[in-house]
Amino acid sequence: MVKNAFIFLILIGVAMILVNLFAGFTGNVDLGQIANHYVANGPAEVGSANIVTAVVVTYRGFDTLGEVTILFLSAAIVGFFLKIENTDNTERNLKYTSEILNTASQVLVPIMILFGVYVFINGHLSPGGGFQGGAIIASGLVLMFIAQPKKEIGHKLINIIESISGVGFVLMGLAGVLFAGGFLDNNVIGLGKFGTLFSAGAIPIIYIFVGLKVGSELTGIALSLKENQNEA
Amino acid sequence: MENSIVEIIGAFLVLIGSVFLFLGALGLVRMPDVFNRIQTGTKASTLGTFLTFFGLVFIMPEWWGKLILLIIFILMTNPVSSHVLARAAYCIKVPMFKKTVIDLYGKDAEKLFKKETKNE
Amino acid sequence: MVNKILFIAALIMMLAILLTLYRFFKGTTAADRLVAFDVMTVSSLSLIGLIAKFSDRIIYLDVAMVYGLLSFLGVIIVARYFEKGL
Amino acid sequence: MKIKNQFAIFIVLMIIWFLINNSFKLEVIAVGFVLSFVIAIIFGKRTDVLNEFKFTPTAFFYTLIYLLVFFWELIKSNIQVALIVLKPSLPINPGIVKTRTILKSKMARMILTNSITLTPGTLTVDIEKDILYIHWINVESLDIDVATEKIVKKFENILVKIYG
Repeated sequence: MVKNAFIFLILIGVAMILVNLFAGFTGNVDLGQIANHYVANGPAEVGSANIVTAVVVTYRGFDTLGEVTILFLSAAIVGFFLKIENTDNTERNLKYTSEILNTASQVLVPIMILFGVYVFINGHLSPGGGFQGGAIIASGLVLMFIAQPKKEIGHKLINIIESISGVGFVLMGLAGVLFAGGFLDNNVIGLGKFGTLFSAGAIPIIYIFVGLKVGSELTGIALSLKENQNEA
Repeated sequence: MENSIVEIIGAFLVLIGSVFLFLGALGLVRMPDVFNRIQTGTKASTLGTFLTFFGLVFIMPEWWGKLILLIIFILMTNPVSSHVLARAAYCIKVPMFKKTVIDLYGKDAEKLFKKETKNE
Repeated sequence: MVNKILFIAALIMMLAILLTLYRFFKGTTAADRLVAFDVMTVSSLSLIGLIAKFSDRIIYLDVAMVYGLLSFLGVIIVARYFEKGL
Repeated sequence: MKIKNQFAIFIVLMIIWFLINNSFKLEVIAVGFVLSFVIAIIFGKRTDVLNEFKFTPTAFFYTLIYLLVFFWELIKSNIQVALIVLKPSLPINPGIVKTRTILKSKMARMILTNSITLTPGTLTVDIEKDILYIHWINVESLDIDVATEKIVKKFENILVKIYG
């Protein structure tokens, strides 16, 4: 009885939140000084239809490099400690998956990877970008690990993709120093026509590297967890 | 304001879809055990979402690509997830409705859940 | 006219989501809660579609797509965990 | 055989790329072509279910018929569920029964179980070799042949013609 009353209280609370959201949502429309500067000058300087992307990749590009590095460090640490934990080379026998899930995952995994690439290539036009696209790619591969336990992916391939994309990111930044205004300046190859797929200078290229790097790092974490888990 | 007849047809399709979603949720509350709940929930939510997006195709004809893709995606994933869910619910021995007539799965399930994939 | 009908449809969908939330909190078994979660995410998918129509932005459909993918993956992972298959 | 797999994945991915982007500009087509090509090469030997479809005119014709039958059954099942839910007495009589299938192709088996899950009062719980375990909301018969005739046959007869 008490539990039911409690559930109804929660439901009423959720309903009021929904009604509030629906009735009149007005966000914080006044912009601060810095935000005003970005909104006023961003499209002309960077050529990206998405202001957030312009800030993340160009104005604050160095911070993004730091975030990717932190993610790389955490992936490396997870791999390192799980290696130490599991010294006796026993192979895990995974439970039998149903055939339907196996077939569905075979169809879905390539589609999910294509969708992740779509998200990070269109990062300068739509919400989304490198981190989000990388996470979608990694979840596609997690679906493959769950539904097809027999199939193996080597750690080596993931490490190679990860290193190449990391080096590519830094090289694009250095190219900005050489040919344009500074580190990660995106005027390296011209801005292109505003609002099309090949526009906003180097942003799509940088986002491809960020997306591949994030995707391979998260996949590496999932792979280490899958290989080294002991039966409790 | 004037709306064409096509848009009004689309809006009514969306309305019918939302009614089916509501009936599915009602079934989720009223049905007595997990398997019956999965049955009503999956069927109603699949047709409800299908009708909603199909109605939006009438209202917003230039969005047809993504809407059709969403419909295909829903038709493919929703039954698969309910099948996996039903199998998992049987595996952890969720109690079945007391008026259940017959259960021919019980004997074979014991064998099936012990099966493992060997690393080849 | 069209907007009014769509508004009523959105209200009915919210009621449906509230009903599934009731089952989600009531539960009795973990599998019940998982079923409620599945139906709830699929219902909110069509609500996102309606919001995309109201604000006239096609990019919200990308959000719906990602939402659907991640909810499918979440249900599969929790179900495999029940089977002790992870 | 591997080439045929890769070609099937490539075609499917290109269609999905056009549906997502909704435009036929040259740059979009070029990017999609390269992407689908790379993914098709990577997944070519893992994914062997997409090329089981028989690419003949008969198969396309029966695909159309299958879609019509499927949507009719989907609408029927929803009306049935609505009638059950709205009655105060909840007239249900559930149970799990066995049925048989003769299909061999993996893709056809997935489509068959998905269709069974979405049709009136049935839910596929498990599949093992040629036996399907089905949760039935109103059990009409315990015999395996009668159940097969009532649940599986209407889809299987068409799927045999599409997937062989």
